[in-house]
Amino acid sequence: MMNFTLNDTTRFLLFAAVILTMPIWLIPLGGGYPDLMQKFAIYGIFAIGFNILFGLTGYLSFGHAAFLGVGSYAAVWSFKLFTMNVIPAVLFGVLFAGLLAFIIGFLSLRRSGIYFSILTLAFAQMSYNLAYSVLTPVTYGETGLQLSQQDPRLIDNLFIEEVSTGLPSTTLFGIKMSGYSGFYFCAVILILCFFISMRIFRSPFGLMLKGIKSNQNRMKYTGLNTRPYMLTAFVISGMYAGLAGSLLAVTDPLAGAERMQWTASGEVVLMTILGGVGTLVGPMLGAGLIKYFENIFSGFDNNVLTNAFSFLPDSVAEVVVPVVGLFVGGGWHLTLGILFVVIVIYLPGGIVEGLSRLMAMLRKRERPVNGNMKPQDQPGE
Amino acid sequence: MDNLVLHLDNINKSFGGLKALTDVNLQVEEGTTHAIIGPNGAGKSTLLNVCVGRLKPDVGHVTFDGQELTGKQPHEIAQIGVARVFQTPEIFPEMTLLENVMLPAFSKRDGAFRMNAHHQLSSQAEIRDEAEHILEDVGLKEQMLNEAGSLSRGDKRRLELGMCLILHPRLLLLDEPTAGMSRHDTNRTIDLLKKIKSRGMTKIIIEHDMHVVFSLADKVSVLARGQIIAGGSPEEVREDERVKEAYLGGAH
Amino acid sequence: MDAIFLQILNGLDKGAAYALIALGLTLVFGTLGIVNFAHGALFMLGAFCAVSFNKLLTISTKVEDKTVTLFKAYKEKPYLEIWFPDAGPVLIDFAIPLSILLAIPVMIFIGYAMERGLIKHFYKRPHAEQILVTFGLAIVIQEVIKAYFGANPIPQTAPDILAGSASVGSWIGLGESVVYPWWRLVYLVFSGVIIFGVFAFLQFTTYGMVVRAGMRDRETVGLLGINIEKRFTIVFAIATVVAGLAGVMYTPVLPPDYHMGMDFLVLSFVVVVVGGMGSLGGAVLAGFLLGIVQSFASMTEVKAILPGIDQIIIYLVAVVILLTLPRGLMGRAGVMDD
Amino acid sequence: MTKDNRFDFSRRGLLKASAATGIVAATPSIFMRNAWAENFRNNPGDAGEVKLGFNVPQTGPYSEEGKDELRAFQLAVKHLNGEGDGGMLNTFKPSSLKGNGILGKKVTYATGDTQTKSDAARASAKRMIEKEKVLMISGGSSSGVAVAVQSLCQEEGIIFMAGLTHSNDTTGKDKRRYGFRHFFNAYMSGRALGPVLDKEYGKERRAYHLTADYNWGWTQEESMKNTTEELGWQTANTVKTPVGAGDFSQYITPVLNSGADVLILNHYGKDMINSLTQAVQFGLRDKQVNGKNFEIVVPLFSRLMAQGAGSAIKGILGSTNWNWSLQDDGSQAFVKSFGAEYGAPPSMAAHTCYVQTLLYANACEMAGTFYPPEVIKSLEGFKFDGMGNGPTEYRAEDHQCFKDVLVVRGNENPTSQFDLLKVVEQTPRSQVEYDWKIFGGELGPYKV
Repeated sequence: MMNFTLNDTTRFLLFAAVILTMPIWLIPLGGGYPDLMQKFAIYGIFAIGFNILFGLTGYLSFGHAAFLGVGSYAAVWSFKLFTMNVIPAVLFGVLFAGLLAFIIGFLSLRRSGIYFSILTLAFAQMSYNLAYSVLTPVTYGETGLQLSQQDPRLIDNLFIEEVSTGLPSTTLFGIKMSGYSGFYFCAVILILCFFISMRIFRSPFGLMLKGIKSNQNRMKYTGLNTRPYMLTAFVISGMYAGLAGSLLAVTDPLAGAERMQWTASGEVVLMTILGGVGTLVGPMLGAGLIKYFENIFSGFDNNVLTNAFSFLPDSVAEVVVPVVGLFVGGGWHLTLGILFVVIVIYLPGGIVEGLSRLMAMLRKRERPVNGNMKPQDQPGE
Repeated sequence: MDNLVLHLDNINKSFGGLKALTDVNLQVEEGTTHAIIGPNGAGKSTLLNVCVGRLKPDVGHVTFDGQELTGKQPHEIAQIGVARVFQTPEIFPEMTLLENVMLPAFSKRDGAFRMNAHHQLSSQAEIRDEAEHILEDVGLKEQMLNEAGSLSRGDKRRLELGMCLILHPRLLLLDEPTAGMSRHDTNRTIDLLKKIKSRGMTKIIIEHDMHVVFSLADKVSVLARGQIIAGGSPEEVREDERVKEAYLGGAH
Repeated sequence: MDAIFLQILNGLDKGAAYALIALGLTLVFGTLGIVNFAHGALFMLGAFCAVSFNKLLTISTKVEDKTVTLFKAYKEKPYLEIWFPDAGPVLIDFAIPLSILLAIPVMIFIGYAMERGLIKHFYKRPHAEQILVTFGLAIVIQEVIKAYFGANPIPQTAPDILAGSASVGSWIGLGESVVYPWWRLVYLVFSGVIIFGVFAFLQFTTYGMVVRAGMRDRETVGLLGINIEKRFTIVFAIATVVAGLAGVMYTPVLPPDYHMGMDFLVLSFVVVVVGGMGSLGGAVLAGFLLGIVQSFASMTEVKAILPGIDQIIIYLVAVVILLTLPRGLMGRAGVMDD
Repeated sequence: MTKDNRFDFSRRGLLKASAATGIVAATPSIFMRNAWAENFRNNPGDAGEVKLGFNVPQTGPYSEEGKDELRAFQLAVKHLNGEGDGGMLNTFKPSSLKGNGILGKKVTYATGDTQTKSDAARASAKRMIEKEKVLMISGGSSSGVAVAVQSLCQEEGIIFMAGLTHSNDTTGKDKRRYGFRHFFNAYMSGRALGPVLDKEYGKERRAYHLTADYNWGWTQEESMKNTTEELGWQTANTVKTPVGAGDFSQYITPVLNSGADVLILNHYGKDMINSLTQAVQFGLRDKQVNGKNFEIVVPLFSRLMAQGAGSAIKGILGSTNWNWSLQDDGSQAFVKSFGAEYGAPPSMAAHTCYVQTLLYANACEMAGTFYPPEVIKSLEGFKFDGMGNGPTEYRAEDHQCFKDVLVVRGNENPTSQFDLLKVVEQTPRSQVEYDWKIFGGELGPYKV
């Protein structure tokens, strides 16, 4: 326990370094463009936050997309009504998501297990359906909430004369929040979020959450009131989601209702499980992997494939290209599905935990060691 | 008899048509060890459940040191100073032994809820020292970094005892602390319980093993078919005809 | 009055579909302890059994289509119609009901293969991993179907004699104008039969008794020395067949496409949980309840007071039920509680 | 104009644009904008190739349509590069296309998956812009996606040639300087259907609307309601249905005894397939109300989608942007080369995507540059013919194409599996034109 400290510092620095150098090492992987990196960072925040709830307390929320959506809507409204500066937008996003999380959490946490999951799902689906139809005056429904030139932007208009006829862009005190600067903004917040998450994992509060996952009975008879602990965790992870939602709006000022759909909630569940529930970096890995598939694999069409396999003789390429084509382009879902199945079979516990188990097994085979082979990075499961 | 600390007044509890407890009255003196014995299904565990707030009695009150326990939430009762060791150990199997014992220590220090996320576990040296002490007391210190789930049943019991002890409870309820243990383990546990007797906490112990009862108890109450049929010092109870009958009757 | 009666029928019909899907889901949930996100995909596979059977019956020879002049196009004429000019078209007309015969063995096989090949390794794994693996499997199944059948819905027609509407109104004295499609009535009756069949199986056979015991306490049944594993396979196969048959019979109502399973998945989970974990009766009850509530919420009169209520009614009812009844309508303590 | 002198053009473009928009104050942001104009987004420079981005639904309910769009794009690229039989390149006039790529540069493309979700579509478009460096983005199969991608393209300075999008908003309140729509819209559907409904069903009708509960559905319902009420029809009721409802029975049974004699299904895609199939199942087609046959109208018909409804579409009236059975030279040439390549006739989505690609290429040739403001100006007000639908104009004020609209009917006796729709009427352009001001919105600046 004591010797975690040093480890954590190195892990944190390593994490920060890997995130900040993304624009370099992603280039050979075909992902080195700002939008995808922004998505990595944003969905990383979303998944890391989700993991604070699911990984620590074991409460599986199927409605976290609602907070993502609310964060986005709040941020875009902040751009429309007040200022294009991203700071208030982010604050509003976090605040409103936190409020909604408090309400939904307060009600849903009266139940546990699958009953809790379905309650959160139901709340999120209601939010989505209403945002898509009845709440159109606020959410702009299917089209999504966008900026327009008629927006009041009260604060901006106090200071800045109307100069351009185009839409203003989101700024951080003058720095445009699109492209690489947008990515670095998200990356810094991600690193901060990772740090906070790490602190929570290692704090007495985190220990309590793990206790809830492990044995609620014992918690109660130890004199601990579990409800406020769970509610706090729920609100924190809701705020993470709201933060991610507002960052989506910061890098691309548009908020669509489908961000709140159950598929989006399911996505963050999958990201977390894929990476490793209850591990620190797992959710980030899972988020990156899914977003990578969604954005890069879907772009491989037959054209790209033919070029890629041009080194093969034509007759071979004619067979290979259509076969590979089934798994990329429009077939990227198939690859993702197979990936889920394969990872969960061969790497139980997700990527991080699976890998560390694999390492432990290999080490054991080399020289049998007794005692605890506990992987460094698996406090919860 | 002026320092009676726990009062059970006229407790009645039934499940459906089945009467589990009928007009149970019990007083426990501060600092003593009070054993409750009785045949299977006599209502012993129900009695403990009523004490810790898991069950609410249909009629009657439980008061501890002048405070009403009836109707309170389990965690509130625990914060008053009532701890319980369960028949099947309730521990945190995925955590290390050290964490298992540190967690209750936070409960003792910080109360039922405290948003303590700004501190790190590693900086809580006091709590850790105390936890290590307790683990030493229960004889598990060498394994303190192992996962609790991997312990033997007897060790899990001892761990749970440790988790209760670090709460410094004023009343400790023990539900068959030696059931299923080997003679050797049982003796170790008796020694341990004797050792903590000196700390002055009140204990209620449910036990089948008469050897354990007679080694530890200051007073014994006999529960049969939901009623207290005898009470007194261990020697008195041993001689009581009704007790013999209840046990033999229960066997038939 | 007419309108309400029709909405009750609509609700029952919808409820029948929900109940059939939820039945298998809760069975697998309750006995095997598996959170099966691929259950919707099984429903979809059932529907595609009907599509395939139809295709099988209409295996055709290609005849050049002279009406298309700009490029070479072909139209298809089924061999059955060529070989048996009389019986052939009738057979094709009855493709949907007949495809049940195909769907049962196919679905049993799929269920068997899925359970033996994949699911059985996940009995002891955390729910999270079950979700991931079954969700992955669902995607794979979907994509395979999409690759072969395309993404567009494929229309299936009910047999001609069931094509029209029954004047249910005159049966119960509501007037001639109250009519309801025959096929939907058939679907309702069919669901009733299946639900009854599953209950009878669980109630009156020794297999069923073990399964019910297993739903209550899996470990004890295992301790009794009963080969619970083998029973699990059968339970899974039953769930698969029920979902598949629901899919087959639903095709004339909803032209099947590869994605239809996902559309039903979330809803069927809601139904199962509202019914209460581990309760078959609860799932059926919840299915019908939600179906009827949804139908009523869609009425113009209701929407005039509460705009958009039909969008959220199912979830709203689910929330209210789950917050008032801790374990849904008929759930038992201890099943998937934590 | 053919000489490729980039510097010269961009400077002139800048001057023109400055004059047009009347930018005055000299602030730092304006200074930045100048820098932009010198070197516009994804300027191909001296490269021998240019890349176009085709953003279509490859997963989800519209993926079949997306697949067809992609085929059309690939065919268009082929034709632009002078491969194949040239298709509409031979019939399109006035054409500046030479069959040697665009401005002598070979055309290549990148593809992406919109998933029919605004978020995914924008992410995919951003990848094309940021990573693939495309000059233009086209495709899509829903208005939500079109509006979302269009506004992104405006911000990024990339031209967006919309694919299938039918909402009035795309070139109405959400129109953008960088977005162009060849497809028709809900308003035009209504105008085109009006006379045919009058002729076929008379003036004494009561219409019942079932409407998909989102933007497109509402604009469609509004247009149909206005049109039919102008004819003298009454509106019995308008009911919003949740998107993806699947089973519509609870919305259909109230129609049975509502006294309405026409059901208007303002649905598209799977909703349309399901609601139509089920409406027919409930016997609406065989019903007699007020002594008249009950009729169903589907304002936006697509052949690809109609396949899913099977025999339910027989005799149903609707409108469509284009159908492969058209006999004009342009349509015939396109169907011929598309059919030869893929063995099936193109859908209307494919047609609009093909035409859009050609129109963009042609505009670049006309402008003599890829510099977007110049290309936009060539497209604005551009009049052309030979692309199906007769003489067509890209209206400068809202970037909406005006052309003949087809009123079609589900074929009672299809002669082939593709012969699902029969053209009833080719409503002339003049009848569907409207004042661009009625939908509001602003195009925004040429330069961003």
